[in-house]
Amino acid sequence: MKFIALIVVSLTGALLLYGTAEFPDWGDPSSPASLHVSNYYIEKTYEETHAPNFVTAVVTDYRGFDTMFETAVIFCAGLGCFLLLRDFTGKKEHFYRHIPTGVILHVKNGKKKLTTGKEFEYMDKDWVPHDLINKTVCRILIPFIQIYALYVVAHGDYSPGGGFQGGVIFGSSLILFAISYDLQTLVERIKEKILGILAATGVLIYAGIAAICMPMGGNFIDYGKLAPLLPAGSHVRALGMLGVEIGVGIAVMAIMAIIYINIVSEGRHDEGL
Amino acid sequence: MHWPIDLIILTFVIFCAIAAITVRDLLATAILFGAYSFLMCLLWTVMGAVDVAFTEASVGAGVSTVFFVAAIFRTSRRSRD
Amino acid sequence: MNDLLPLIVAKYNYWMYVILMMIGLYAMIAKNNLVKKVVGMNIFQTAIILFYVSIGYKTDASIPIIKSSDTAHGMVVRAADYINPLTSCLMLTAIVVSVATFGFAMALIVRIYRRYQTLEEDELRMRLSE
Amino acid sequence: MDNYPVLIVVAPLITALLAGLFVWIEERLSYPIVLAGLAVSVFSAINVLIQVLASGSIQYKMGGWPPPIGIEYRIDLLNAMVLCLVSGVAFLNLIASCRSVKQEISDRAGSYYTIYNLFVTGLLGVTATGDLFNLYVLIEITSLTSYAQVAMGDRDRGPLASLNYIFIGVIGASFYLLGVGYLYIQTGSLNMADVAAIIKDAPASSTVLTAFILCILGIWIKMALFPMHVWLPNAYSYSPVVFSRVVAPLMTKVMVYVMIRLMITVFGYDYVFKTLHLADAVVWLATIAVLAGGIMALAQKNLKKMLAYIIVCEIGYMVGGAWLGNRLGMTGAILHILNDALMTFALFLGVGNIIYKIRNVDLTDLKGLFGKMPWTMGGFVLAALSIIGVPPTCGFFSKWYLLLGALEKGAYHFAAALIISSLICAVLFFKVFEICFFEPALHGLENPHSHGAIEEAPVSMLIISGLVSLSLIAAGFYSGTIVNRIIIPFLG
Repeated sequence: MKFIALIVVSLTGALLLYGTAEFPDWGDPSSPASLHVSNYYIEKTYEETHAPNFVTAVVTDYRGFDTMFETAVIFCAGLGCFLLLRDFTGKKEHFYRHIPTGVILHVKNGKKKLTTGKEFEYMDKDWVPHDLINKTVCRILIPFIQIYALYVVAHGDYSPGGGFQGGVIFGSSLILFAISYDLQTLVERIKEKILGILAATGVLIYAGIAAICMPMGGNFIDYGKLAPLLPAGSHVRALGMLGVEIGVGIAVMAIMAIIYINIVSEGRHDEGL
Repeated sequence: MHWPIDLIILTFVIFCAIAAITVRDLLATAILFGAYSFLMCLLWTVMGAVDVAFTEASVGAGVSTVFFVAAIFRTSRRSRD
Repeated sequence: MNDLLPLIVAKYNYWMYVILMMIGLYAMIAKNNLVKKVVGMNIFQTAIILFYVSIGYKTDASIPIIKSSDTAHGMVVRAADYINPLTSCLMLTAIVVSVATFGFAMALIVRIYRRYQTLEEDELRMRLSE
Repeated sequence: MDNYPVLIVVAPLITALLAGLFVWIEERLSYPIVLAGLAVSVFSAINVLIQVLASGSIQYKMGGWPPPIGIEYRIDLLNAMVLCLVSGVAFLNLIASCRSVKQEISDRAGSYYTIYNLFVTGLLGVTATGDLFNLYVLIEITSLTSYAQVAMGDRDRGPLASLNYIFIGVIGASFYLLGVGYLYIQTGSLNMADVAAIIKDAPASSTVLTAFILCILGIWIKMALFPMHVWLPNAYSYSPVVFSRVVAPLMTKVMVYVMIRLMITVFGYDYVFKTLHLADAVVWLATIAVLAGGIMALAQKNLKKMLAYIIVCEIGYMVGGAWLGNRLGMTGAILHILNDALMTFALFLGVGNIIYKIRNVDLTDLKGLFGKMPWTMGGFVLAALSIIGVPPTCGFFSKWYLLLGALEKGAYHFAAALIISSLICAVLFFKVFEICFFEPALHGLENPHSHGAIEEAPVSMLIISGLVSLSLIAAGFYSGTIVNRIIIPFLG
């Protein structure tokens, strides 16, 4: 098996290196790649869309159709993990330890869960006991991560960042919450139903804003045509981009949480890392 | 001339990639894989593509490693090759 | 020796991306453990992103965010000042695709382990055949 | 309303997301929403076809930006035909498999419809787009949704088949992306027409050659052409019935369409056949694909696996036809996209009905099916005859064009392979008919009350299966008009 792999690898490597023979030098400004279309983007972006960050303008406006399908790709991944791993049966038996007396209770297929805290303590090979320092530090840290994530989403036009990066950071703050406490508290705090709805609405916001341009008379993602809906004198395209970024941020945040919860608890949404 | 930084980081990236594949313990692979993503993010910052670097840092080094460790938690750390 | 250096610098990125891709491809085909194959797949995809980003690079050009000096009226924006924004835009999509595939592959690995209790290709083939 | 071209692709996307939303609010609503989305898509696809037939190719600028700057849809005759085919087959399949989804994926059918519609969006987008990178993103959506649906089928082997499919699918899609990168570094633009214009006058450089090899290699891997077909049999036979019925006819045919689009529109007819000398080697590869597909199909014990290998054989037809280099071969290949999609759809509809009643379809389980399921087997026989290439059905006409093209080109090995594989298909299907027709049903073994009573599949599945089988004959009669109105003007 290793021998076939070496042959395939060396063949494709030779083909690729043969292709690089006539490449323009790395980094010279007169290579065809940086002359034809990209000059238009650099020179015209600020005039037309009033967004200082060229990349965000190209991502959401000039080639916004790609990014809509990119958001659909991450939505497919989240949906795929849900469809594949989620099993609604859940574990039947749970173990509790009565702290004062140390007696271990074995609850068979109990729908009702005992309230853990002073009286009882949850016993499970996956369940990780809370670590005080870890819990308090994360409790302080998480709000600031979320504010930073909102900043990244909001400042997509001005600084590097945007909907997708902000959504991932917000999603990882939820994952940090699940790791520092335990998965049970996150699942109770943010129901699976809310995550599912947020994931779908995020991508719908993107596709909706893009689709509203059609009845307004423009082609599919023509933010310019949204002017009558927005307050007069505002930069229509920049606001259209911001709306789309928010949609992507919401969708990605929910999908990162869905994928993490399903992988770590093998779909039972009860106990995990 | 700042190109030496680019060459150095590129060689580090290749060492990280080879290490991530050859090491046996899967958790070590996860950490090396996170390091590989972080070095790639560094490389792209040097090359000026800051948006791509930001995404790779938050996604490659951040969330992929979390999914990786979560999957190892549910499967096994041992790997025979 | 000194004329060799510019030649190396000129094509170093493109040789390196080919080597990275081949490492990823080798791992995907030759490795026995499924997780290692998934890591190889991700290295394979990241190498292509490296190729695209090194296309977009221009020497001594700044990051693709317009300088405040250029936004004053009448100031013409010179294209050589900024790196190519198009390749960065394409690569945002490629990174998202590689994360989506990586996340889904991890979900599959958890599912396979739950059913067969192993992630080694040869053990899996034995358990499949019986 | 000139927004039809984009409506074809966006309607299924938005309804898929709405269905994804309503799964959590009111599960029963998601099926009608998804069905409405596909209906809108079929309606606008037919409108676009009429517009294109009337007034030539349509251009739709996304976001109002002119082509090389923004993304554009350029719908011409070939596009419109394949769009109608894909949306029609997906729509009919959704109606036919409403009950089998409930049977196989009971607890999360609503979410399944979402991912089904996203898969169809991906296919429609791949067919309609005029931008190279947009094509990659949509190939990625199609692949990711098909990985998910393959993994949901068979409890034991589904995930493993899906993981192998991921590895090979990622290699294919990444090779295509690399090919686009090599084209971009040479031309600087991503729009198909723009790239074609720049390549035409630029001298043939090694970069363009490598870009061509990489793009075609990537598409061949996604198309499961013979040496790279390893993932297809497992993926298609372990996936749920409703998915194998939509992926078998469409996924590989849309990739053949993409190959033809790259060959004709992007790289240009004379670049592929004049400057490069690969055409003969590829026709030999297609010959091997046709024969290998047929022989491996002979060795199969399971009906679904057998049909999967027949698909591998059919792809050999289309690739061989497209690479013959003469007009007849290309006409045959394009007509075969349409015919083969309909034939495979009819076959898998029949297999789906059988699976709905009898869980697994090993050849030994098919005893006495004619007695029990006469209508389904009737449709299955018609589709089988069409695959073999019996005149009234459409399969014959596309094979006829391929044969003429091969003989005109002098590729006798390809012509011989065509005939031999038709014979192999005949042997295959008559083996199946012999088991179904002559051998008595196993009385009382698998289900107690099977004393030869007719146990047909539900009516909705039967109507669609019958409709599609009859359409095979209709496509046969109208193949003359299809060739004259659509394919000849397209090759122009």
